[in-house]
Amino acid sequence: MIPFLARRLMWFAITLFTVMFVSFFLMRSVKGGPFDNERQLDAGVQATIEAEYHLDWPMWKQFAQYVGPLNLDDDGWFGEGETEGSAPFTGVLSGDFGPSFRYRDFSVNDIIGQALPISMLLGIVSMMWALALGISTGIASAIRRGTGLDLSMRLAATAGIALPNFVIASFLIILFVFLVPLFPVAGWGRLEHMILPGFCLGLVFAAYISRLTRTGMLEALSQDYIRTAHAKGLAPRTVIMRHALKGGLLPVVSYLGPATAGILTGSLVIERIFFIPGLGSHFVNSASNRDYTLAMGVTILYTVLVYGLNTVVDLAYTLLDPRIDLSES
Amino acid sequence: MSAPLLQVTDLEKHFAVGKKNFMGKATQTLKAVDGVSFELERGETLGLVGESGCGKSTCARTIVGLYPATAGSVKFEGEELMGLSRSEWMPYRRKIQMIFQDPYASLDPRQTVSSILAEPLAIHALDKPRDRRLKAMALLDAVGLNPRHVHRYPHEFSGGQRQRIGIARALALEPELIICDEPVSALDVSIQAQVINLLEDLQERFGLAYLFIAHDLAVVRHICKRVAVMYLGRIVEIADRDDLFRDPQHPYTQALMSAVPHPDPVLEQTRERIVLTGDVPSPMNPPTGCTFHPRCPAKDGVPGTRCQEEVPHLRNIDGGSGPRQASCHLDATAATQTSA
Amino acid sequence: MWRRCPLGKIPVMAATSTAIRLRQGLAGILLLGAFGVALGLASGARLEPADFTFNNGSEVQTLDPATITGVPEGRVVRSLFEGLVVKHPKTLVPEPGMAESWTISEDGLTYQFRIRDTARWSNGDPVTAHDFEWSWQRLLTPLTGANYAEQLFYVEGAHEYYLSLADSDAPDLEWSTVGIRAVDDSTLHVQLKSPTAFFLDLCGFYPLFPVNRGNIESAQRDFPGTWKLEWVRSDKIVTNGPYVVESRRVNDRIRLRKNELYWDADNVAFNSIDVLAIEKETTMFNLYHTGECDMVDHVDSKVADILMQREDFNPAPYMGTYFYRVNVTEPPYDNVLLRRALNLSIPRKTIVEEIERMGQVPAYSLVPPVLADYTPVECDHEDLDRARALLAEAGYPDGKGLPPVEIHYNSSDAHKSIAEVIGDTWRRELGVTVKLRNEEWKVYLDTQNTLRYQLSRSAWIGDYVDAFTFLDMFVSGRGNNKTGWANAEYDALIQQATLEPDNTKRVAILQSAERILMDQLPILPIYYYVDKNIVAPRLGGFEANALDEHFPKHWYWMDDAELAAKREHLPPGKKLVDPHGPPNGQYSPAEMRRRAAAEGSNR
Amino acid sequence: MDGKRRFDFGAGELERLAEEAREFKGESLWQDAWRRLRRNRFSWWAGVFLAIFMLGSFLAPVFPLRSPTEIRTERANLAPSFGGGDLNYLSEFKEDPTNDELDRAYWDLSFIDHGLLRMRMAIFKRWQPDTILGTDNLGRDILSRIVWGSRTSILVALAATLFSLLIGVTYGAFSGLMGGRIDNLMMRIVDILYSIPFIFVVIFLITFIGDRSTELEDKGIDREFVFYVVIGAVYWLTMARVVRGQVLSLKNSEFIEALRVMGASTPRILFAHVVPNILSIVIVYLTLTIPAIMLFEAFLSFLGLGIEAPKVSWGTLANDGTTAINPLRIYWWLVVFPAAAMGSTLLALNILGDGLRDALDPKMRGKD
Repeated sequence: MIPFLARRLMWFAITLFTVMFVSFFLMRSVKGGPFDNERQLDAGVQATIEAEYHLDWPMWKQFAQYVGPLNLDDDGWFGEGETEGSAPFTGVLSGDFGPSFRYRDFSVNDIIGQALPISMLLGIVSMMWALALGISTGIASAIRRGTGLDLSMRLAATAGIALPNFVIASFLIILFVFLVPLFPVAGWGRLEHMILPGFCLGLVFAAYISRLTRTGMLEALSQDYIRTAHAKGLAPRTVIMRHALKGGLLPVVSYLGPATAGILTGSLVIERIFFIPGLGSHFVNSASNRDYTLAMGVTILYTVLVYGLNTVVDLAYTLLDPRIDLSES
Repeated sequence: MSAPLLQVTDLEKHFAVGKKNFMGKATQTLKAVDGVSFELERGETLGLVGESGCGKSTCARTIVGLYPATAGSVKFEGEELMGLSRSEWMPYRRKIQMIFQDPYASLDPRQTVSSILAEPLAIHALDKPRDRRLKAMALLDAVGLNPRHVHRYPHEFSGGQRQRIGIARALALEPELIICDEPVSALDVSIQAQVINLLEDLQERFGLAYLFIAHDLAVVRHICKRVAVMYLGRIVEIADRDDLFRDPQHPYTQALMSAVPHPDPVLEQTRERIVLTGDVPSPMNPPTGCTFHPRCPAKDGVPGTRCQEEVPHLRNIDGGSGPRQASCHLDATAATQTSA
Repeated sequence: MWRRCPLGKIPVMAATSTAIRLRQGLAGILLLGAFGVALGLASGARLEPADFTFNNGSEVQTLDPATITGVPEGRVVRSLFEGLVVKHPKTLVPEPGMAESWTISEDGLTYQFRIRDTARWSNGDPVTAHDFEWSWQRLLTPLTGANYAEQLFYVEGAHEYYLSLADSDAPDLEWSTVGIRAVDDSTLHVQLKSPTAFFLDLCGFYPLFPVNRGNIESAQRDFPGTWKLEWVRSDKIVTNGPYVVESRRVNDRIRLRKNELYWDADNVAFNSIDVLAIEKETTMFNLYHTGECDMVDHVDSKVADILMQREDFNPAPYMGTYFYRVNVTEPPYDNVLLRRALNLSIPRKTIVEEIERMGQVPAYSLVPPVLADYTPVECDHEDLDRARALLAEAGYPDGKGLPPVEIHYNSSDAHKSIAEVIGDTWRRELGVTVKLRNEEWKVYLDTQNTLRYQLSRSAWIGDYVDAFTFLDMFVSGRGNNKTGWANAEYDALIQQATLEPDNTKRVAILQSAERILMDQLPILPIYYYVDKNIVAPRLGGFEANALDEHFPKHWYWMDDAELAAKREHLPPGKKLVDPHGPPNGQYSPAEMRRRAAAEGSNR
Repeated sequence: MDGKRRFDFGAGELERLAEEAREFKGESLWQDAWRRLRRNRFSWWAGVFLAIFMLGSFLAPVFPLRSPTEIRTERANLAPSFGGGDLNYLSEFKEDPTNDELDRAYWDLSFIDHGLLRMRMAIFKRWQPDTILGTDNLGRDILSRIVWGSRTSILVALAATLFSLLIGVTYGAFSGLMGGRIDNLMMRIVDILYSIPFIFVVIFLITFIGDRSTELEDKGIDREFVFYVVIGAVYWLTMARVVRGQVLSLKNSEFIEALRVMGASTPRILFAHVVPNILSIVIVYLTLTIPAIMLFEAFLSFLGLGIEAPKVSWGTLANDGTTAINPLRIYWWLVVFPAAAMGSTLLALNILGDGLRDALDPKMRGKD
């Protein structure tokens, strides 16, 4: 376990560094800067602002500064007497993601701190939807394999990935807000705000979970121990719920890691439609705003999340199945 | 006297396995084959027996170059095979062929039998494409299958038939040596006999030599002239079939032999069985000295801690219809005592 | 959504049943726990509804009045800060704000403002003339990064001062060379370089709003690296306007709270206002429709025809023009005949009636016709036959030989539709080939700035109520010119206008400048903007005006009686809708007193 | 012994047997899968539906439809209705319009489309039905836009999928075949790429390449091509992993060992034996990637980064449609029909994918 975690940690460091490096240079190679505006700034003012955020530095130096904590200001790159400890940010390694370029009254830490809990909450709600819908339809269609029920369940599950979620969300809003007024149309804060967006966001994942459950259950149901259980005369319900489900749900467990990361980052459309101040919109907006620091911040966050969740999933696997040895995978 | 067809000397094959350390390097080695030596003459059949995991298959795969050997030498007709490049190997590929255990996995499921049998010819650029197909049919006939089924796919044949196809494929290059890696252990018993008989026929017809790997002693007894017994990567005893079955020398061989049911019910009743205690030790962490000593029923016969400390070597043993060897301190002790 | 589907082989095995049962229980507990946390968080995030909620269109960049430029930022900053003058909500005429009075010299060059005694910062400090001097000096310091520093360049010595600081090689000029001086705590003296007719308007423009020196300097002291974002934090920012910031959440809302220390607090009705940052039109309209938002700043044109029938939607013209820039630096667009031919064949009527559909007016000039004293100079109206003739004259009969015309626009449905309609007309009527090219916002800006386009969609909204805010843009080499167009005569006229004290003559000069612009057509005007606010019918104190600027300090909820009275005057055909707001209305303390007094006297 | 034939039949006998052998032709796994797919009626019909759809989208110009870009603002936002009419650009043309005129009416067409359009004019003259599926805010015919939009959507999806397959299969097969350190490194790179939020990468690639599109266009690379490439470039990671896994397991299977023993070279093993054997999983993955890419294209349209106007795709149509949904009035035909077209196609693809998975799974052979 310990060497496994140590190795994971080492790869995590390498991955994180590569991701930072790639996104940093990718982002800056694109046209347009964070301070470009429809109303063209005076060239001098633009240069001043850019100097303040070190955008005039050579790229490698900016990167070093970003990774930090380094004080590269000593040679007085901007404004005499302003240099002492006045860097707008000290670097990722010191836990400071810097100031946002688009939301200039906030640091990236502030923004993530505000948005992450909201995204997590939304994520939990949609994950519950996804699991509830996915597992129940998956089991039902596995047990009734080949029947009309299976077919309709599979169709329903596939529908989740057959339409863009902005279309689904629009239909649901018309249906459950205007025709049958059950939920608020948009906004965030109360529980009823979370139901519709959670459902829309969870639907795609429900579709995949349903498939995984169905496949897993079918495989589990064909195992010898299930046949033994049947032979022992256990009630079919007991066999399915107690015995087959355990094996059948394992693939779902391994899917939870990527799914959670997907829910956190893939919520852009839902966040826009339902006006939710979550993290998802920053993944796209920070990029199109050339908000370098925020974009880097969310990218790093994403990497950490994906990595962390996958590690947790792997650990969960060993808990669920003692036969899996982490060191051999 | 000319060189033996196949001469294996001190062959070793180690794998790096086990838990990986911080840097991802394996910390342990698995000594799958740990110093195996034997010779095989033209037209002869040598059986290689032992429990699962004792290194028989690894030994076979190392000999044909599927795995690079860790140490040792393999000579074919006196020419060294180890360390050859792929192109240098090519001439020997025609002379050494292999038959695999699993008749389902050893045939490409997406090719017709015709393509499968023509493939070795194509690789070695023998014959014209049209003749290759004709030869495939001839091969099918040779292994007792209907040549008209040459355009069928492997999944349309039964297990025994597939194994025949595998044999036909091995024959295609007209080899002198065929390494049979448990060719019948995946088959039903009734089919096993047919395949064994086929192998014997082919040997007679084409003068083939077999290195026959099996864990089923009955099969080995039937087909092999000489038998080598492996335990944990080493040969513990090698002898002519009749000698070995009549009078096994090594305690492990004795235990193996005692497990073979006797066809005569009366004798079967009185058959004395030696039941080995304990599990086969892990090849990653083999016991010191004689690797068999923790399970050896006879180790008390050896004075002191010699079995625990000293690795026994194969030594010639008298008293058989042909040359025989075993590696046991007990024999050595007996021999020493006798000579004393 | 499009997640990658995992197809990898996943081992399916089962564990012992006791262990599983244990773990199932554990998983259940975890799930329940997560849900509990969710509920807890949800209830913690609950916020009492504000007295008034409006949508601001997008998240503000910053609350620092010196560095903002956009419309959404202006809306918030005008509620937080107040300049020397405030604008009348309808006419936009300057009225006393922080300054209770002012005098202007005969030659229009010297202004003397008297700061009112009751002016207070939200921390209780008095607002003084020194605050203005310090804030304006800050605006003129290049390090501040003020986009609108140029609005003070009309002041004597200000431009020179700014340039001397911006150029690191030149010796820095003394602040005393600039004509801004706090004579005493309540007197601000301003000396202008040239008679600037609109200087008082500028004093009500947000870059010239004061900021609290102590507020900024203590942040600089405590947070040397990050003071820029520390001083505007909601618990720190000190303001002098009708409202203070109570809380902010990015991409969600700014909660404004009434500033009780504001000099005119007695006339402010709403105690709290929520400023939302909804970008999606469908969503903002839905929120308005369900009553969760009381005012929306724009709306999708697809529903325009229905909305136009409603009492809460009354688009009014305002100072904005939608036009195409032409890159005149490269052939064939350096040919004015081609530009005229294209200009004559823009289907403006179709665009305003079928795409925009909210009463927008086809534009034939740069300056919109909303100024009382300025009549715009128009270019020729549509004439397809003449367009074809000009095209032939330019050397491209029936569009033959003309390389594909590329229309460049930033990604948006409306821009796309307009480009499609124009392109379609040009293809069919002129026979030219048209290509569309949309670019994401920042790339689009870069393309415009570096002149790597042929025709590019643009728009301009006036900063203050004067034609100059439009015409100044096309002086050669100006950063906002972005067409490569240079005309010495035009430049001279604009320069002349800045020096002309007499307004009638000045207008004539500006008109002759616009004549040149409309003749040379480095831009192709398309339509004039209208504001697209949907406003809850009960909202009082809301006026349409030429800049689409609105002032929450005047807003209040009408009671049913006043609402009924207002509805009496609705134009015919307007449909009544849910008025939002409390039936009893919500009035400012002063108004309440007035009403109580009136009631008392009636009795 | 060399040179001597060991398996002598009479030559004529063998020829005769070879003749007879033709009658005993076996059934390959492909044929077997095909048979089982046909038996899975649901998947079969999904496949038939898709085939018809693809054919229809290719033949779009032959149908009596208006030009998808024909703007008729006086007919904006019309609800679906039946009836005939000849209100179209074609009616303005002379008897025999030039290619140039056709291009003007339809923006840009390929020479095949010119031919198809002439075919349409020969068959239907200028006749066309009324706005069966309604019109949009510029009075363009929704049915025509859906049919023409299917071309873009299908093309984007196919091209992007093929592109992702190309990268993914090559990368995965190479990695799996090399094994050891190289394999490890290559898979780590994939892991790292997985960790980069891919929406992010796409936006950068699109702006980055879109920015240079004018230069690229001179070299004959248009923006749509770039679009395919970008999307494809994002979707190869999973493919690479899947293929590598398959190659790894194949590499150690006995028939590959047998080939080695025969002396087969690595390229021969790879192309003649490994690739055909991983093809089935690749095909299954293909049918599951196409829907994902179509959805992704729709997502990009939602962000405004979609296909360049005046071209239409289902994604842009669906996005345009949803902006028309509001509580005041629902132009339902703007969203329902594009969504139905997209939904049914994606559903069919998914069902076909499931069916193919079952049909191609060797474990399923013999069971139904």
